[in-house]
Amino acid sequence: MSNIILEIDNVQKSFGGLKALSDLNLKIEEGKVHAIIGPNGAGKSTMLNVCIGQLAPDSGTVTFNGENMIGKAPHEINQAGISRVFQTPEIFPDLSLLQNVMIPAFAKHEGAFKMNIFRSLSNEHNIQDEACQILEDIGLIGQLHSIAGSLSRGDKRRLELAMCLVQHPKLLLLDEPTAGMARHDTNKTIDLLMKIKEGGMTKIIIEHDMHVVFSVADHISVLAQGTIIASGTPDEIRGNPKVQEAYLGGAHL
Amino acid sequence: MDAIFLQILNGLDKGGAYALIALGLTLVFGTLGVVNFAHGALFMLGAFCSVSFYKLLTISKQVKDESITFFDAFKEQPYLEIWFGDYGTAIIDYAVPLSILFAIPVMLLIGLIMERGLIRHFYKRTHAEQILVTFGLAIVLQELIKSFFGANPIPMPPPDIVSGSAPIGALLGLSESVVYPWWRLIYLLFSGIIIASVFAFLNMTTYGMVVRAGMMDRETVGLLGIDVERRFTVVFGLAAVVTGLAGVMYAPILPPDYHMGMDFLVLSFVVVVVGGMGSLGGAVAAGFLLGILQSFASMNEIKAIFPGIDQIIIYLVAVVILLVRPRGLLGREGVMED
Amino acid sequence: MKAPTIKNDIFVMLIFSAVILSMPVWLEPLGASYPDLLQKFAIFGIFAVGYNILFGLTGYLSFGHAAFLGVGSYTAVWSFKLLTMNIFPAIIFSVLLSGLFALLIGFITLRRSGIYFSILTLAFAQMFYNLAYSVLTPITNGETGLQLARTDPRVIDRLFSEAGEGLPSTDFFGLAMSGYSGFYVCAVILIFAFFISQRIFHSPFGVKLRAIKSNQTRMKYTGYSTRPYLLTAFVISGMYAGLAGGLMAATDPLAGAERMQWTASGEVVLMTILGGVGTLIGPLLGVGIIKYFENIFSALNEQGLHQAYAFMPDWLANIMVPMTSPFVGEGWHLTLGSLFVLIVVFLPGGIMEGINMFKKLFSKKTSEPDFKPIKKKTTPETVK
Amino acid sequence: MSDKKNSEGWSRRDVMKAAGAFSAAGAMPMFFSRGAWAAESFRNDPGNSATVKLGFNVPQTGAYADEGADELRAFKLAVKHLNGEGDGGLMNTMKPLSLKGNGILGKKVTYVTGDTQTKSDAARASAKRMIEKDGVLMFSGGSSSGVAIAVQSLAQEMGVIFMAGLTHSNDTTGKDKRRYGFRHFFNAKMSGAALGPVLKKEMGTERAAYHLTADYTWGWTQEESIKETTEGLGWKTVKTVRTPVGAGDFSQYITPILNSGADTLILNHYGKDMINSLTQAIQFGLKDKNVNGKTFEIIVPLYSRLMAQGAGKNLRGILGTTNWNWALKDAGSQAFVKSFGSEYGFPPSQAAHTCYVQTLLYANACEMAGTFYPPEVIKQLEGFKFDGMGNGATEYRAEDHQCFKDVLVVRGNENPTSQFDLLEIVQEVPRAQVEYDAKIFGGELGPYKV
Repeated sequence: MSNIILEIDNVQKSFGGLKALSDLNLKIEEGKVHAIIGPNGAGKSTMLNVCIGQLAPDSGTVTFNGENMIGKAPHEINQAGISRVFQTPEIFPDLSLLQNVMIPAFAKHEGAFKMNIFRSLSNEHNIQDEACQILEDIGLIGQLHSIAGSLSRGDKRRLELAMCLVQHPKLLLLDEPTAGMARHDTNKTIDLLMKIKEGGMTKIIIEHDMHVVFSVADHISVLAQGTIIASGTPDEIRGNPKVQEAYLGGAHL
Repeated sequence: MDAIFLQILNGLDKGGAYALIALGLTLVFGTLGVVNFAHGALFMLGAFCSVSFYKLLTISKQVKDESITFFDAFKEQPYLEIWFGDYGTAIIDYAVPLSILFAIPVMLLIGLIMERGLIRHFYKRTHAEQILVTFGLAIVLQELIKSFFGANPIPMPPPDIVSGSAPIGALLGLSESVVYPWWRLIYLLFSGIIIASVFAFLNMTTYGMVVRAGMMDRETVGLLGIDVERRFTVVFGLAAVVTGLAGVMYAPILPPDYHMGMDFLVLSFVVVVVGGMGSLGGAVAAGFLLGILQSFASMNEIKAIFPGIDQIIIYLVAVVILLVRPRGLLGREGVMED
Repeated sequence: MKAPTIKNDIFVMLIFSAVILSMPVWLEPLGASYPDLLQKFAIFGIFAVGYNILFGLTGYLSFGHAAFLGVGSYTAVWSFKLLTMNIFPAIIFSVLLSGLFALLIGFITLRRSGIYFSILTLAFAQMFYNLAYSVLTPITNGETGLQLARTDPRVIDRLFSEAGEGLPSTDFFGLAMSGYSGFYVCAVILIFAFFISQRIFHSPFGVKLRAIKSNQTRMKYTGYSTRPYLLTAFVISGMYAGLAGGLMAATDPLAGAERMQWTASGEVVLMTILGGVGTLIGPLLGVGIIKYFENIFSALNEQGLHQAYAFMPDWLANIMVPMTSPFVGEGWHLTLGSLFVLIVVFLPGGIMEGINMFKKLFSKKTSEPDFKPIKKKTTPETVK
Repeated sequence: MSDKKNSEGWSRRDVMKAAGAFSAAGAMPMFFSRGAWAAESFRNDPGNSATVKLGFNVPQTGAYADEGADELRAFKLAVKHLNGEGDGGLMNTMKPLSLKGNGILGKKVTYVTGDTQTKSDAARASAKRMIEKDGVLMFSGGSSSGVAIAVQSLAQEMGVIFMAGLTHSNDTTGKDKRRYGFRHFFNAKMSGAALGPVLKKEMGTERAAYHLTADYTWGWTQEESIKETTEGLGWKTVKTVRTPVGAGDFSQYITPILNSGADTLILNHYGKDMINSLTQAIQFGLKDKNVNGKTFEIIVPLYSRLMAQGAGKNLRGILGTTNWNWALKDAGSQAFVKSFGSEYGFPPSQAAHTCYVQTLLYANACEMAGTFYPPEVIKQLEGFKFDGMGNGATEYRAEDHQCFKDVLVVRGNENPTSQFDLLEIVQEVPRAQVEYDAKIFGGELGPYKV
């Protein structure tokens, strides 16, 4: 068994009286694509929020690369190597695509704060090249200087993905990367995800679209009512009766 | 003891005024998301409703003072007095309370015109642009008032019967020297009634509930097929009326002048923000809190310990509250935070 | 949105310097070419350029920057009183002290965002103002304002010469700070201040500030600690305000409390928005318009209007004078207010937006960078 | 605008000069550019020009805008009279008179206006425009002491005479006096001295006074001066309380008075503050109170028309002082009221009066000196004795540039006969009674030549 890069241990989180996560335990292997599936309200996004420091859990630990992430600020967690694509695209709508991608690249190279007031942006050739490379990979190079806010929803999601990829994170969290996309765009995204898969980056992907899940995932965990009810390879999950019950029962009751 | 009792009354009275002014502002903030720098101007316009009404009532027959030759000096007698005798005098005497009836339609109209004509085109614009346009509007309004009424404050006497002080000390078994102006007591009662009616309107009528739902989540209410826009126009009108009435009733305490809106503008923003953006209850609570603290900070005993505290207390309290409670007393997350 | 190249920046700087330094010439026909107003243009220009680094780039709307201006002024006057009439140490102290105040206030106020931040800054500035006006009179001389006195110690000056009979005047190593030479000192400092602002706008730091404005949440999850960025911008703009305040005292050695009032903070906000938030040149245009109205329009009276309409036939002038006189002289506020409304209604984004629209109409070069020297129209007069 | 060509050449030359100076600055660090004009050349010398320009710097926006407007009316009237138009106003009654009704020294008088906004910075900016751009020889006006002191020191720096408008603080001709600044208006010290005997007569010698004082320099000097007077009468001072300027609602400062044992309230407030505090104090029933067996009294040491109009009926029966009132019956006052009244249709305020008189006094001094050269004009004004200007025999004291003249003690009129009949004159306190030693306030005038 290879290295465990992220370990979620006994995490609890409730909102008021509502338990969002209860005794959540999850281990993510390095270099794998790990899909999390589960019915609506199962706590998938809450789990990601805990991982990136957006929410503090009531109890439990999240260990990334041997380091406890609980209590760290979001930017520290990102600097440790976790990037996230959000469910609704979080980009810089007022900046150009190039700038959108350069900013995370700067974060990677310069850390959380640097007062480089007198350097000219147009002299940052390395960062620019890096950003252009990613934009090319992702197919947005033609709109390099457009304002990000003017992109279509699908393109915004791809841009956000590019912003994460340019940081070469150790762990990439993808929250429904294809939700709301047309079939054509979904396929493009799958291709892209397959392409990054070859890079050896660890990924956690939350997805409803089973087509996507089974195309890209190495390992699937099923989350229901705030806890993992099944975990295994795609084939194991496909045949698991508990999963079918949770999905069919949970979704239709 | 007496001193403290009086300061509490002062605080409540101030608080009533602050709360009334802030109520309109927070309504506009919460529902429309507009940073309205013309809000102070509405207060001022309200006060000038009473001035105009008073001037209308006292259109006078002018008898020239013959002893003055270089210019025309008049002894004036209002036609109302000439025509109706004592009844006329009585009507003039009650000009301020009567002008409420005059101010309600006028302020409503002003509010509707402002919203329809200008403000609503700015819902989707940046706060910066809202500030510029409403500030410009405020200047224009006050300059118009100045060109009609001059820059001097204009005295607005309360009705004779309540122009003095109420001997509340004697009534409550405190010292005889504890007295409080009738008009200020009326103002306190009045602000209580207005605040209660606004809350009743928002909580008990379906119309109000829709507005409140709109404050919470505008998009969803819009999706329900309710014409949110039109309701919000009404909200703006309501805010204008509430603020205007605050101005009408304040006129006997503070003789109105064209600049009084600007003087209250900063204060009303502080009250609203300390109360928490978009929270009506917060605005009322903050109004009373700041009023009372300001009164106490002005006491000689306190000033002896902290010189100048009465000059900064409002701001100091605002800083402390905002640092302890990120969104003011009762504010909700995400309102006007970007 | 192509990033402007270095070459482009240098070109802009050259044009900008030429336009600023030639102001006494091309403002002459507008009746605004006298030392005091020219100095005010330059000084408020510095203030607005600095303010724009905070508001334009990060979107944090401070309603308290006049406080730093006031701190700068008081510091400078105290330097004149205690040390020397040379403005050099005065300006240095102004910038440093206002920077220090900005650091303290920024550290506290930047814990909040949006309107909560605005009100916090407003509250601090109002406290400064109220205290300076009354309780702090020993330091600020209250309502009257801090003034020079013949009997001030001025220890450094005393090393070189005896006290004169009258009040001494400020200088920059011998160059008088009054009159046109004072303007040129301010203008050179403005050019330098503008240069720094341009560097910031086009630096990685600047683009990160803009990213904070655009989406602070994303910035945090992208690995940035946003608070230090905001604080840096806040302190820089506070130092600009202090510089402007120091220069104000240098050209006119009197520091009054009312320059710290919220209306003074509001003025720079209006200047910035009027010209165009987040554009390099916009705030300077806003300064020009507001100061022009305050100083020139407010001084027009019927007598002046008649002269201004001298080119018209008499009957027309006789109609125009009564029609326009409510808008000048004591009516200048009315005109300014209407102007705010008109500009923001028709030119969202301020005057810069209007100029950009104008440019698009008349030129097909759409690939030009955003930040253009917009005073270009005046260049024919300014080039020797 | 008329001498456009001229002014353009002027500025170009200056530009070159300044630019040259700038490039030379690095090489000559000890170069001094001061003392540029010698005895015969001075700033804004009209030379051979057929006109001279005066600057009228008044509040046109803000709380004192109406007062400023009235000042401006008076200035325009003064210019008219100086140029020999109209009925001549006070030029008919002023003694000694050197003016000839042909402008000043034969040059026609023109004027420029500006807005002080009642802010020191704005007032100085406006004055600088008048001096630097319009080339005025003298400027005047204003409605507050802070502004007067701020522009007065500017006058000294620039070497242009400032004839102060309405300013009542002792500091204007006390610790902040300037060689180039002159005040015709009276001050807090004189108010106190004038009120003394009247207070003694009307209210006796055993009273307990409570002061509410606007928390800035003017308020403090007035509180000090009035306290000195009342304590001299044997009154007790119960408490002096500072109130923030522009407080609006003063209730929290008024309620402590009710129980304080004081029987007299002294309001050291001006303008809106005074209107509000007085209106509110009366609503708290202070005037109807009976303390220590005496009727409670309120005193407003400085009155102005602005305040009388704003306070309305609340003013009735309340004592105070003013510099001048249109109801005065002397020939000078009558002449001024006549020309002002027939020009504008209503009587002039004291602010208008002082501004008008100041303009005439400056013009007269120029005629006497035979030159516009400021040091000579100043010397003519210093110690100048005149009469017929509405306040009886008056002297511009040389030591502090303060005018000494009779002071009016007035009372809010109980039964006005017209809309202008707001104040009734209780007593014209003779000049001898309000005079004081110039040394008590310190300060120094500074040099004639700058």
